[in-house]
Amino acid sequence: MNRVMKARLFKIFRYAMLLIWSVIVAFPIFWIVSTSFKPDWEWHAWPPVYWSQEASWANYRAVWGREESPRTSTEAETKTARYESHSANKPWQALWNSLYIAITATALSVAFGAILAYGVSRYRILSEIRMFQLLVLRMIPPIVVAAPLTLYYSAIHLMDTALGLIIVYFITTLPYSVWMTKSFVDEVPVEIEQAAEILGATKWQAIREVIFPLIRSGIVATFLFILILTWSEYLLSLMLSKVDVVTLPVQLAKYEGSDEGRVYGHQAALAVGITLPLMVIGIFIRKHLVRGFTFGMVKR
Amino acid sequence: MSEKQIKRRSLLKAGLATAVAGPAVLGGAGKAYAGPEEDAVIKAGKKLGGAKLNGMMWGLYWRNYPDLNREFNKATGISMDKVSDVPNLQIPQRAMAEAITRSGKFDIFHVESMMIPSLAAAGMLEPLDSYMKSAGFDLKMVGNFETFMQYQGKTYAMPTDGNVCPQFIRKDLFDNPDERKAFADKHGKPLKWPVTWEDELEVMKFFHRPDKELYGFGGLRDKANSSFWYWMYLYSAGGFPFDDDANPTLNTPAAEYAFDTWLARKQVSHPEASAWGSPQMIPRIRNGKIFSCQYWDGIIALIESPTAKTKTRGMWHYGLVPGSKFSGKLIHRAFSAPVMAMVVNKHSPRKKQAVAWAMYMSTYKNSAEVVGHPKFTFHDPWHPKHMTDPQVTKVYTKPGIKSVEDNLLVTCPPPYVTGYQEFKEVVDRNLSEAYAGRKKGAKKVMGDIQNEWAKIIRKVGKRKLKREIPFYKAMMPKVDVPS
Amino acid sequence: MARIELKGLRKVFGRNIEAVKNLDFTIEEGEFVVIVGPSGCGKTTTLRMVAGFEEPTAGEISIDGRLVNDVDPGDRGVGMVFQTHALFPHKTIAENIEFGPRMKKVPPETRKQKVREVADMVRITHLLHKLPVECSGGEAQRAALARTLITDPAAFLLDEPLSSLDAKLRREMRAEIDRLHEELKKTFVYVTHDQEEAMTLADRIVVMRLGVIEQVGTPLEIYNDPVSYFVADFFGSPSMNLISGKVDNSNGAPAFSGFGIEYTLPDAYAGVASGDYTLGVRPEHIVVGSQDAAFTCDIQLVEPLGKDTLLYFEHGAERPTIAVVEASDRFKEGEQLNITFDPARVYLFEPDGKRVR
Amino acid sequence: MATATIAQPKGRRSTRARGVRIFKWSALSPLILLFLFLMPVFLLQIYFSLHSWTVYLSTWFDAEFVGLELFQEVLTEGRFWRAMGRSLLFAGLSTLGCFISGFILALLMYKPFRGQAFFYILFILPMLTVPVVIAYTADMLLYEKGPINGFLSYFLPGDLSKFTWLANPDIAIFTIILLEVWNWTPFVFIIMLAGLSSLPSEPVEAARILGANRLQIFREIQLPLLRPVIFLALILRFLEAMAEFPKTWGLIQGGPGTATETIPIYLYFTTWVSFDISKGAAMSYVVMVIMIFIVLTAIYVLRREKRAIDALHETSRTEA
Repeated sequence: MNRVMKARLFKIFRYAMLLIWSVIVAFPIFWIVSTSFKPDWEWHAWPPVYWSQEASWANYRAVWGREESPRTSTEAETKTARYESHSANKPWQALWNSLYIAITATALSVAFGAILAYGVSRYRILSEIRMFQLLVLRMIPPIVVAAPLTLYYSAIHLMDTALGLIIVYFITTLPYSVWMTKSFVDEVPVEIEQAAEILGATKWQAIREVIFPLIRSGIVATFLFILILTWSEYLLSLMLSKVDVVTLPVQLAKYEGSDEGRVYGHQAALAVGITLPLMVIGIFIRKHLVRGFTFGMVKR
Repeated sequence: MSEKQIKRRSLLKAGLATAVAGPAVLGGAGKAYAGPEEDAVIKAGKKLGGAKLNGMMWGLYWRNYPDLNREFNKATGISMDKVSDVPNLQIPQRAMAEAITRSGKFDIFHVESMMIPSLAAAGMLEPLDSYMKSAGFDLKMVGNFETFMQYQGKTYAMPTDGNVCPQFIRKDLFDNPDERKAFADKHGKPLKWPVTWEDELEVMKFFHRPDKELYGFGGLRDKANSSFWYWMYLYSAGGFPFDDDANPTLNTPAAEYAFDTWLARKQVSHPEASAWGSPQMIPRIRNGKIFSCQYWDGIIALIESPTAKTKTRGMWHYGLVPGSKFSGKLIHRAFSAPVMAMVVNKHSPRKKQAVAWAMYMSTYKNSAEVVGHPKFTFHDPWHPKHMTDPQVTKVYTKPGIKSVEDNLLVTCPPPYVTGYQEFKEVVDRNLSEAYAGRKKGAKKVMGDIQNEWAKIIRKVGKRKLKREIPFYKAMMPKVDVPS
Repeated sequence: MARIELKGLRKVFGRNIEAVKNLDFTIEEGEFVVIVGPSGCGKTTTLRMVAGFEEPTAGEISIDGRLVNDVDPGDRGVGMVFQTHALFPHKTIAENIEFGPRMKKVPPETRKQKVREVADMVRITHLLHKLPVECSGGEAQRAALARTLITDPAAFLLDEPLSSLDAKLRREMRAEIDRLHEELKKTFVYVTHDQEEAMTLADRIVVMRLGVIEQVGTPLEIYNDPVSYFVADFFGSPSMNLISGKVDNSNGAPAFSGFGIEYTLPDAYAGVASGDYTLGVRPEHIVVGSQDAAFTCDIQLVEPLGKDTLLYFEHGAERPTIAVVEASDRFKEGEQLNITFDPARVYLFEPDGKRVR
Repeated sequence: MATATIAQPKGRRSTRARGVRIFKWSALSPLILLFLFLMPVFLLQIYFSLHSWTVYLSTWFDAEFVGLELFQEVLTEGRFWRAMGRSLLFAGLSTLGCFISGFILALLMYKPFRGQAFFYILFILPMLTVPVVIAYTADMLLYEKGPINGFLSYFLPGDLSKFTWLANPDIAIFTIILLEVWNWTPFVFIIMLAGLSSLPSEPVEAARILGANRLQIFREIQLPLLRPVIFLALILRFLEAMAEFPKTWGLIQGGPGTATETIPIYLYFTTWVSFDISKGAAMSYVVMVIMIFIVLTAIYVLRREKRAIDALHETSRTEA
């Protein structure tokens, strides 16, 4: 076989493999999106319904739609229409909770992680072994501390508060943010920073003018990764929230079923709403992602 | 003030009656006038001053309450402000977590009544007797149901959902002359309403046709629910899980018989039943893929509802569950679980208002409005008057209500002792393992449960359990076969 | 202009890695000093201490009599050019050059004008709008120079600025730096491991080895009068022939022998004791084809360089002995030649590396 | 060798050193404060693991001291070790699965080709999906006569409509492993992509000229150079998988029977279903010790790899 043949064969092989994996990846995502538009009789139909014959926004309206307001509807209507969503809580509050808890915790984690990473990279404020020990923070399964944490949080009135969740998310994601941002700071030659300094910049100016612009894309990647972790965190949120700071993953779990069986359409409509923000962000900043994930284990 | 209240409600209802044609859409139209009972609670509530309450309740239950909540708020300033929507199965865990942390965050938990001993023992529950007395509130429940709300003689809960499980059998198949003939030909005896579990199994086997997507049995066999059915088999075999010294008695022949009866249903169940809960089972019952089952009575309302989507409306017989002659005499036992009830948190700073709120929701008239809702049928009848209430009867159908009443007379609770959740977890898990084929033999399974229970008994405290068992025993039905 | 004084300068990394040991040295105003040595000799550390990036473990650094140990790099009045050009990759050349004045809050118009001036001075006006990645190595290094020039430092610190360039560019830039020094008359401290750069640029060379100064002197002093084996070996290209052997001085006429070489040392070494020594002689001081031979050897390789020709002799020593002769076709590989040394230019080193004088 | 003859000016270090020190402590002190703030959690955990507390009998501070009894109970318990075994199986196999698929995809994609961006976007999507959503999606997909079975029946021979993904105890654990692989393959994929695209091309070209075929190049050149990244991906995935909870819980709560009861699920059951806070605490400590052992091993490996990679690239840059 000659070179050209080989290359062509490899090309075919590559596209075949990639297509297979594409189907594996896309099918569940496709299914959840398509289910979110299906009327209930198509949810568990056999043979399966791939394209809904009667696609509508009904599931979205049921899950995300406005709650009844006495002014706009008669009591009679509301009596039957209300809580079709199968949950007492509309997800908007949970969405808002998720947004500000995840974003605050992530921002804190990344900002503080970046400061630590800078210190470690330039001044070794943590020794290498301490850096590795930091990873232990992440690697202890949260379930092992859930019980005492619940008691402790209750005692100090952090239970069911955004602050409480932000603190645990901050701590559990810090190792990743430090490690990831460190790999970016490491990539910025120390000379560049020193050049700025000897040209008269203060440390702060040097960081703002030189370091930050150079590691920005890394920070973005780190931010997304940490956001994935905090946005989708389930267990701690379940244990440490009650009514005030319920987050979306916990909210979704409340749609587990009803007297009419599993409300797949509604679940799907909610799931799409939960997942969409991350996917959109992820797709927009995808090219930053590759850089972020080597934790300094690859040198360019 | 009560006069004004009556006026407001009558006006409201009158307005509705004209606004909406067809009373069927309207839950309890023309019935829910505020009566003296409601007024008494409102009067008591008004003295307490307003409060915004936090409650833990599954959304499917909560959706029947907003109207009543608004009313009570207008009358007294007390309202359920935030509802933590927690699925039923998780509420015991979440409520106990609150007990463990002695938190006053939630004022009301809508929880399985079997959790009352545990929650009360953990110091979480406020006894309601004195409040009931001072508000003149009279709690009445069918049969011995009242004891389901009590722990060691004190009332701790306001019921919302009776949840007894009658027998469901497909009328169209059961009454079909061809089927009857085929059955008689095959078994040499006519097809009759099953009296014992063995009869039931025989009938179910006959109708079990997986290739036609018809399964003989539709009871739950998943990890979190399976024990409910087990208790029914156990009690009807004359068994009881504890002796008077609070030792577990699950290595007895009755317990093993119950296990075999329980596991035998695997032959006539859907192969995936071990991973199913109600969300998967109910649609199958409704859509005609199940021949027979014992299932929560709310399903009657769901199947027969003109508004809900169902393929088997009018195609069911409802009746008394089978029994067993294992003990030498025929005993029928139907399980009532989870009986849902509202309990009030002792640690709550708003507990007085919370009690008033809970009482208001459980007066006969208000509860009839909740139970008799034409569409949201999660709340099942429990009040003696529910059985004759026209709206409730309409929703549950006459044969349905009759079967509910019959089964309520022989109804029985799961172990009504402190540590219920722990005991249940052991039974559920072992049964589930047996169902999955990972554990074999009644002796082995029941022996394992026995051993694990012994540990839990040690943990909960034998002396404590010993005090509780007489109350638990007293909850058992007085009759073996309702007449 | 600045006079830089280093007193008792010492730098220890970690627990016990002593990079610089007790350095005393003064760089005079306007002087071009090159610190040279192999990697790890402490030269860069010294420069970085002068710049202020390293904290001396002990000792003092003064610039124009002012103790600067506590002064931030930006306030020491020095400019630095780094080995990698260290331009800010996200800023254009103009923005790079403008950086210093901007940090010092120079008004924009003045800044613009100064940028043009220095860009002119290093001839990169046409690059001002470009990003560093769009520039060649030489252009980038010029830009780096301009960036330093604009801050008008009293002293320039250059840390191997040419090491990342190719040979031709390196020569060009070397000339450029030389020209700048001539023009500006500022103090230049230049660190390199390249002896050729040191020789061509320096007013004075500081040779460092293992954290201490080995020798200080003008390029010629260093070349002609190395104090040690190390310095002798380090400078010169091709480097000095160094042959280990023995000296026998039992009869008053010291004779060196080793690897086939029998050479009677010149009178200057009359007093030398017998023992192990290394004989050193630069390739240009080897005399070939003379009558009296220190040894006779085949030419193994003839390497014509244009103006000169190198002859390689293999006689068992660690390195072949190399001789530089004027270019000619007269030498053939395999030809046997008599070889001897210019007696005035023969060096002798003790086993510890010290030169015998 | 003379040490400094000129003494440091007494009583003051340079402003720069002081600045660094201030920076160091202001960066580290919030971290230390947080640790102190969370210290009671671990103290409580120790307390509970040594005291048998039953919420029905006493308040937690009156619990009975039982020494190491609870640890003994945990360590001699079959259910615990089976759960541990399942966790290790789950973590091990899912890590392997993620790694194989992620690495193959990265190998197929690290060089530019038509459609690369499209595939890249598609392949990272699973990582951006919330695990609870994955659990619910799986619930929608994996049942008898469900969409996946229907879909597979199109392509594979035989009637797959009755394949039970979750109800069969022998298969259920592999189903959740598949979910984990689906979820986290992108993580490995991205890491390996970064690793592969940062490999220097010279050794590969050199090897090609020396006559090595693709497989040899991969085995002899690329694989060894990628070792640190591979270890990193494997270790992070393994450790994260050991803590996996939302998918398993959301989908089957450890069932059928205990077929998918991993350590996090068992711990959840012990603490929140059986309310055995004390036993849960003891178990937590056992798990923590095992995890720390695994983490320390991982750290040892990672440090070794990091040193190797640093040494490979270390310029003579002195450390600040």
